[in-house]
Amino acid sequence: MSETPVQPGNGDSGGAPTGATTATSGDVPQVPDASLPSAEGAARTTTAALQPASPPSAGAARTAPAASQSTSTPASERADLRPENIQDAVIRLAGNSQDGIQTAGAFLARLAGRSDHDVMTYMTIPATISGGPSIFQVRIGSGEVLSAGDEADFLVAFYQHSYQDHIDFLKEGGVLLYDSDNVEPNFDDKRFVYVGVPITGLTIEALGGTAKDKGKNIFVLGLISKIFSLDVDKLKKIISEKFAGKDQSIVNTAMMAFQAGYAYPVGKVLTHQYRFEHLPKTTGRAQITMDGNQALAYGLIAGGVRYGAGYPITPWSSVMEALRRELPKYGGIFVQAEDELASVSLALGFSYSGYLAVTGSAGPGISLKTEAIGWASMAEIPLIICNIQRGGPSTGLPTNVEQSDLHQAIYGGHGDSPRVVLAAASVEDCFYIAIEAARIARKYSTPVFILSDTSLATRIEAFDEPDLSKLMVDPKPDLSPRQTFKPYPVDAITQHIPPGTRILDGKYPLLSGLEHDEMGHPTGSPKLHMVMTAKRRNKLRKLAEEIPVPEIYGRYICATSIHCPTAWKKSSPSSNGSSPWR
Amino acid sequence: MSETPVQPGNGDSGGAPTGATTATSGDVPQVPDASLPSAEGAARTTTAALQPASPPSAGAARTAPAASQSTSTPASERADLRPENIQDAVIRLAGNSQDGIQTAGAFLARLAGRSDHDVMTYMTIPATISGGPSIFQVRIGSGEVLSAGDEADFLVAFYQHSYQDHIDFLKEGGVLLYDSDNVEPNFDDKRFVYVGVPITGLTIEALGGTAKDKGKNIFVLGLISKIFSLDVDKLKKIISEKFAGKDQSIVNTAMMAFQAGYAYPVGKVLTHQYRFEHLPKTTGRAQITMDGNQALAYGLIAGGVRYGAGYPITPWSSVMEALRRELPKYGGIFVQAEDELASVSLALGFSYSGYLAVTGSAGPGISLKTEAIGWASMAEIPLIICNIQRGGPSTGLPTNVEQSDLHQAIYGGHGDSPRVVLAAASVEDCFYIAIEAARIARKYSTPVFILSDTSLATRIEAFDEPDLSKLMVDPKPDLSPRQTFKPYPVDAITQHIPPGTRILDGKYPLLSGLEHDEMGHPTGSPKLHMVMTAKRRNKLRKLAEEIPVPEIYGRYICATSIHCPTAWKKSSPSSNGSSPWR
Amino acid sequence: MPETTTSAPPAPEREKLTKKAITADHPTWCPGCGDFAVLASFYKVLEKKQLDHEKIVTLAGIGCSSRFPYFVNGHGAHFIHGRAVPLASGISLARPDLHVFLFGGDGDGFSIGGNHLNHGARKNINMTYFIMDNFVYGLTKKQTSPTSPIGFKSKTDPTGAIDQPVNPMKQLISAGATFIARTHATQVKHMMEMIERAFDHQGFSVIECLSECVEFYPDVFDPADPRKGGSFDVIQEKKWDNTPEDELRHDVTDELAAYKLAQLPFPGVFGVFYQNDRPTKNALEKKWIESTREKTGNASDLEILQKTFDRMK
Amino acid sequence: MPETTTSAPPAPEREKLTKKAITADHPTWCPGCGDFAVLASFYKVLEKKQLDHEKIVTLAGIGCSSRFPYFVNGHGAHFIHGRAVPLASGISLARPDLHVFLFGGDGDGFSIGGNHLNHGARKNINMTYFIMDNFVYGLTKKQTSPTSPIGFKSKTDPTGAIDQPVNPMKQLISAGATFIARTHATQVKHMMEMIERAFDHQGFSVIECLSECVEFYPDVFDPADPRKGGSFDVIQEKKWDNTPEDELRHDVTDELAAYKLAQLPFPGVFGVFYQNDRPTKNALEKKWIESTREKTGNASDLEILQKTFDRMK
Ligand SMILES: Cc1ncc(C[n+]2csc(CCOP(=O)(O)OP(=O)(O)O)c2C)c(N)n1
Ligand SMILES: Cc1ncc(C[n+]2csc(CCOP(=O)(O)OP(=O)(O)O)c2C)c(N)n1
Ligand code: SF4
Ligand code: SF4
Ligand SMILES: [Mg+2]
Ligand SMILES: [Mg+2]
Repeated sequence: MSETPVQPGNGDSGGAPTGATTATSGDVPQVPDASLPSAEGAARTTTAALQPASPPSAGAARTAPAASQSTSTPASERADLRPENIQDAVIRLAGNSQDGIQTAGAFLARLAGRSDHDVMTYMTIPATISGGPSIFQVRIGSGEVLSAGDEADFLVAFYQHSYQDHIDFLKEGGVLLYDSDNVEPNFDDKRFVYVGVPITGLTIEALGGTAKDKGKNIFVLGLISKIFSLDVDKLKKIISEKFAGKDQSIVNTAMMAFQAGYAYPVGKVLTHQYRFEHLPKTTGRAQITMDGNQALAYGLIAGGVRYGAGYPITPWSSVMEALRRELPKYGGIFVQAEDELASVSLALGFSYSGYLAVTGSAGPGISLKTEAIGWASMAEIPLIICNIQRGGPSTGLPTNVEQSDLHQAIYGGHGDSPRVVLAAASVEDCFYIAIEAARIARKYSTPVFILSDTSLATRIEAFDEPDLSKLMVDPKPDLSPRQTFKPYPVDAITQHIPPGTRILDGKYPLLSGLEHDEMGHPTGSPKLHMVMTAKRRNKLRKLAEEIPVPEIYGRYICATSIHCPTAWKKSSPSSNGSSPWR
Repeated sequence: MSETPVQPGNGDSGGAPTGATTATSGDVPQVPDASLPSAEGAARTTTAALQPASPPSAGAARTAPAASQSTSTPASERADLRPENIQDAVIRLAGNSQDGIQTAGAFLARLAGRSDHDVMTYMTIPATISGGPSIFQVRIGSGEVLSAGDEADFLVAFYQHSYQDHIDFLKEGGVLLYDSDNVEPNFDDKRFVYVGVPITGLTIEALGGTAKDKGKNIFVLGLISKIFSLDVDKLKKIISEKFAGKDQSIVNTAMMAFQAGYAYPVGKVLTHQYRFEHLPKTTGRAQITMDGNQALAYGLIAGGVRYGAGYPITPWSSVMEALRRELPKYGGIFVQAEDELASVSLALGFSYSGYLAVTGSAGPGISLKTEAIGWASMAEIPLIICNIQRGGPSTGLPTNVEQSDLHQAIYGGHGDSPRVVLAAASVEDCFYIAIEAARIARKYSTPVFILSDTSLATRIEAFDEPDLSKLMVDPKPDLSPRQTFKPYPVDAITQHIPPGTRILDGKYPLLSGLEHDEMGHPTGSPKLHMVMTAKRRNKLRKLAEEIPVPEIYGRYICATSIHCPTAWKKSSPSSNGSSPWR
Repeated sequence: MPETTTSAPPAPEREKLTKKAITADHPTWCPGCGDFAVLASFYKVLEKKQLDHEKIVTLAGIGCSSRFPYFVNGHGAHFIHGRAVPLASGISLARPDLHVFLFGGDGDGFSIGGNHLNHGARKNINMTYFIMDNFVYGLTKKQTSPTSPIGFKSKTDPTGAIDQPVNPMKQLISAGATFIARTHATQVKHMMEMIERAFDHQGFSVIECLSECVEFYPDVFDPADPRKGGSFDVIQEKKWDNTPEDELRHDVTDELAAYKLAQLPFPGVFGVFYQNDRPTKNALEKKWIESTREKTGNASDLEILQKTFDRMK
Repeated sequence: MPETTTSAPPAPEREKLTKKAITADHPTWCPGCGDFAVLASFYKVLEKKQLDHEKIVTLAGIGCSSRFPYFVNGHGAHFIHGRAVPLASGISLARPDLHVFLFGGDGDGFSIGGNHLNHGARKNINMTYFIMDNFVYGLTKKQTSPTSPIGFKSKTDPTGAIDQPVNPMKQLISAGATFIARTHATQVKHMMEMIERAFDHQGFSVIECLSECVEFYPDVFDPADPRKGGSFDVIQEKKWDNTPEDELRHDVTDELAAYKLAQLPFPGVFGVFYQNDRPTKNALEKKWIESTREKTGNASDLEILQKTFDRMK
């Protein structure tokens, strides 16, 4: 990432999650969905546009193609074909989810990552069960990218509905690239540059009839590579890597589609070509490119989490799927349980056994975990709970983004049940916050919530490769014998020791959800209850002394202040690529 | 109840629940348990003591009996035996729960109720599984009784442990009545009046050897009747009513024990006798005497609730047991479900079918109901949820009182899930608040929480008999046909109509936990989500306009202010015996 | 039961219940999804039975299959994941005048909802429950389900499922469901027959319907699909005709015989495994209410509560 | 599995595991409660087995019976109501070196915890689970439990229970538990035998122990209590000795035969109903881990994650 300082105000934009908005639970929520027109004016965050040097109206001034035969329209006012340097572009691919627009967009994002550019993506998940209209938006920048952008500089429309639903999100002067086999734009609207390409036909032509229109995404990628002067070799390498292990014919087909798109004489209809400015990176570290849920899963692994349990739910599922796939490599286990009640209990079993564990869900499942999380507070067991938030309440809007579960995270338990609540601010932060959550959970023997959301879960960003050799945490439990042991010492922070640990004085600890004495045995004494309640609370006070004051993005408007003992930590994207937590 | 105005400050006392203290969730809780010594000074609430006319030290001045043979000590300074008029007395029975001290205490309470006195009881539930030390305390007053009292005027100690654990709760100058067969008091402590009676021996003597020491409770009742000049005929009637339907020999035995106690020449060791002043009641209504959970159950019935479902948990169980027993009389059903998740779902099924239903639990079970309650918010189904709070978090202190679930009641759900939260202030209020909860749930088609707690659940009070003919609500659902129907009109408060209702235009409503349009069909539209979120919130704003400002008892110290849209209603005991809700 | 009818104002004459009248939104299921066949069969049975439109109640948990109520124009509710059995139980117990139909998937029914299924079954609460079993989590896009066979590659078992799956028939038989049948989405006639018989049964009636998820577990049911050349063995029920053939036929009231059928390997057999006339909880609660009401002398609500309060004076 | 041992500093020699060493608080159960016998038998089995003290883990949900861990001096946890099976599953899966013992009541196991019981059973997670069945909710003072017989008068069924109870043996057999036995608190020798056999079994082992609640359901087990003149029919297991008597004996690997035994009316028979050697989830997950680790060439954690990140550049 560049050294550009954080720009205040940008945190308010569409796709970017902000802690502040979540605090208005009960109020009409902010609906940070790009399909909602954002308020005019100040909130717009896409500052650098496609034409940094030319006046903003330069694109708009170009005449639109005369008629429906747009592909053959001669580029009468052909300008210089030398690429213009740009610093930032928002490219929106609008089609159906089965067209592979996510795949194409992910290739662009990875290329940006490998090219030292900053990148942020945004996607929608169709509400229908499979397939259906969706978008994938990629913003690439030579400076720091803090939002995926509310408006696009460059819109690719595969269908008439894509055109209709998204043309209003194209900036004045922006370029509409459309499949002229499917889309008829309204050329009377003089705000945009129209570039029609018979994408469907040309893809079939290139790949042969059997492919139907599969491959359109890669054809478009070829087109975009030409228009934005992308590094074709790097991109081809990324494509082949993706299909590595698959049938060679798949790679070949993809290359053919790409080549066809790249070779298309787009210069005939679009007078400009662009090139992202190269600002050499100063950190000297390569970038890695992934989405928020991946970053979270790998962060947990780096933080020493080897066990977990969950139950599928959008948008949490991809975290658990990644962990189920990855953990066996590290000797661990992730269990898909019969429900959320079982999964949090399994995770507590793992943690009790000495391996700090993770469970997670979205709102409905987190609600089901409430009782057991209270046990973690009372029995003082470390545990990480991920809530990848979605639209609520109840089943709500399962595929839309919302941040309305903060109050529940803090106040959801019955009784005085302190817990730590962290919220991730960026994809990179998902990685580091997971490590931090693991550290806090262990050090304070406490449940720790990580809040993320649909948008962060699914969006791709590039960030400086973490220095794993410094970060990796050893998960091995310490089973060395103890002379004597109190699970709940009144005068110290509880440290969990796992079964298998010999206690030489022969007095073994019991962990309990009943109010208990220092050995874990039940008490009904109000005096002891006060002491133990204070003990559980005070460790979060200790934590509060240790953590830095949160950085604030944008205007901080908050209806509720967060009370101790619940520590609320709004993590921030690091501006120099290093973990803010070290 | 008398017309005495509410005394500010008394709401802070031991056993009395106050809404204000619950709001400090997260802080070291107030532990309103009488077995914790309360702070010296201002907080003490027992104002009128046993000796209204004599100086406070009068009792203490009397010399303690000389030796262990206390029963035969001649009452050397024998005073006038004409009963003194008193206005208020706190009588604590300290024994084991299997001794029937609850039964004896309940008789005293009912007698007070029938004698136009005010009464409030307090009991502890032993932590052991069955039996074990416990107390039952009865405060009887000629004026308004607002707490069960932190200190006793009159302590009955059945065992040495009862004496040791409770002597510090006896007021200076107070009377210790002890079983001289089991207790050896420390006569060096000159603060108290010592009255030793060989309770165990005399009871066995009166009832014959087979009875062992069963009957001590009734023997003591006889003693107390004499000392406090109680209405023996009324009391005997209450005892016989209790055992009505049982074997006649049981009544006979009880009467023998009572008679033996009453006939004991207590005047030889206690120079004073007392009599509660009679302040004639002005309301002209008889008093009924019951505990908070009974009042809640009957309030629900009066409010038209005929269906419900629950799962046992202390201290909620007695509400469900009462409803399971009573509802069939009214043609209704209460289901004991397999768990709390099922019970809230069953209750929602009942409500959906047209019969506003109730579910309830204590903290652990309420946590499990969280998800389904969110559905009630989203699908806009009326529902009553009772949380009879106990010590938390987790399994916590199952038999102790605490009020630490307020935050959960308000903020517990994921997403913006508005609900109404009411809290009862007295036993009488448990009755009226249930009716009010039912009214609000129906009118606003919303889930309504009723918060109570262990202390309120188990304590007995006498209150003016409600005018049932005015209060009873007809539960019949309205199934009359509609021309057309929208379950979720944007411009009006949702009114639930049950299945079985013909919709003449043929378009039937669907209730949904997904965000939905006016007909209940799913939407992913952020715009509609905003509209519907506002709609769900606004009905609570309407409610807020309708309800009176809460009366405040004591100093109101509150760390968190309660935000709209969650209506928090601290109900107050009525000072004129009529429902504050009418 | 409190009376469920109020004196209703006169309403227009009823028209015939047509498929059109009970059809709502166009299903959002993927083209080819087995659930379409279930919906079509359900429409047909409703048409055949000519039930009162307003007394049809469709309910569901969460899942692709659980979207069912949106596609039926009638009173209905789309509840939360796994808890639809108790929701339906409440409606069934309070409103004997209604026809309670419940729909859901294998995950909704046997994973998160497994306990409610068992307790609904033992209590024998009157309802018709249709489980569309596709051996996969459809709505959440291909995770292992409780009925996924060992070896199934899903997002949560990338190298193949390892846990022994639930046997739906065994679970239902042992839990005490009183009507238990199995059918297949490609066998619309058989399915309709099962729905009708389940509907006619008084008690907790469950139909497991193998219903292909074309998106995430295509072709799983081949062996059982005659259209695709597989077999579809139908249970031959006893006719009690004293013929030697009848000896070999299945007695649907024989629990042990039903359990034995449930032991057959995939694809197993189709038809009614078990049926029995144990009293429903609906009937038992009603009986209790009636005897209790009798004891009160059928007093009014006000009289009963007043009497109770009089005792508490 | 990650290595569970760290290089421990030298510790003193072990002493013999005595009853005294494993005894903790004096039980708060009511005098005469059947659960005392279970505790006594458990102590004896531990003493006999001479397990390493620190590797004994006792776990429980909530209930009178679930207070068990407080009375055993060893590592342990007292969890929430009904969820102890998944808690125990986590411990069992992560720590094959430990002995996982789980205790609870009929309500904890068959009511609120019924689903976890079933899924623990089908996944065959290695643990020994003791269900103290007293046909009542003890701790909450006499409500109907899922095993209360019809007619039992409780606080929630003042005129007698009406719902058909759960049949624990049927539920366990159909769910796929691999060791299923039934015993009685008055038969300490038989109980010890069952505990030992359950402990020796690899997999999900459940013992239902009829254990009288003297406080809220006294004398319920009379017919099965020889001390009180009742019968205690023990299952005769096959000896595979080719004798004609053996034909009549029970084959514990025969699921259908076990189910048939489960159909016997109260008090039924006692002993091992079913046992089978299906692979445990513990073993299956371990196998997957081993083959995966092999593919990575047994690389270090750091190497594996670094490689993954390299692919994401
Ligand atoms: C409490 C909760 N947990 C998880 C989910 C996510 N979820 C939705 S449907 C589903 C399972 C779908 O599988 P199935 O029941 O078999 O239905 P199908 O889609 O296959 O028809 C899950 C896990 C949820 N909505 N709520
Ligand atoms: C979530 C939750 N619901 C309810 C309870 C209350 N509760 C405690 S123990 C118990 C049942 C006890 O019965 P059982 O499991 O048979 O054990 P027993 O006491 O008979 O040994 C119940 C309902 C609880 N602690 N937590
Ligand atoms: S995902 Fe599968 S189950 Fe769901 S609608 Fe599509 S085909 Fe049907
Ligand atoms: S209540 Fe019953 S189960 Fe509980 S300890 Fe007492 S006798 Fe045992
Ligand atoms: Mg499915
Ligand atoms: Mg029990």
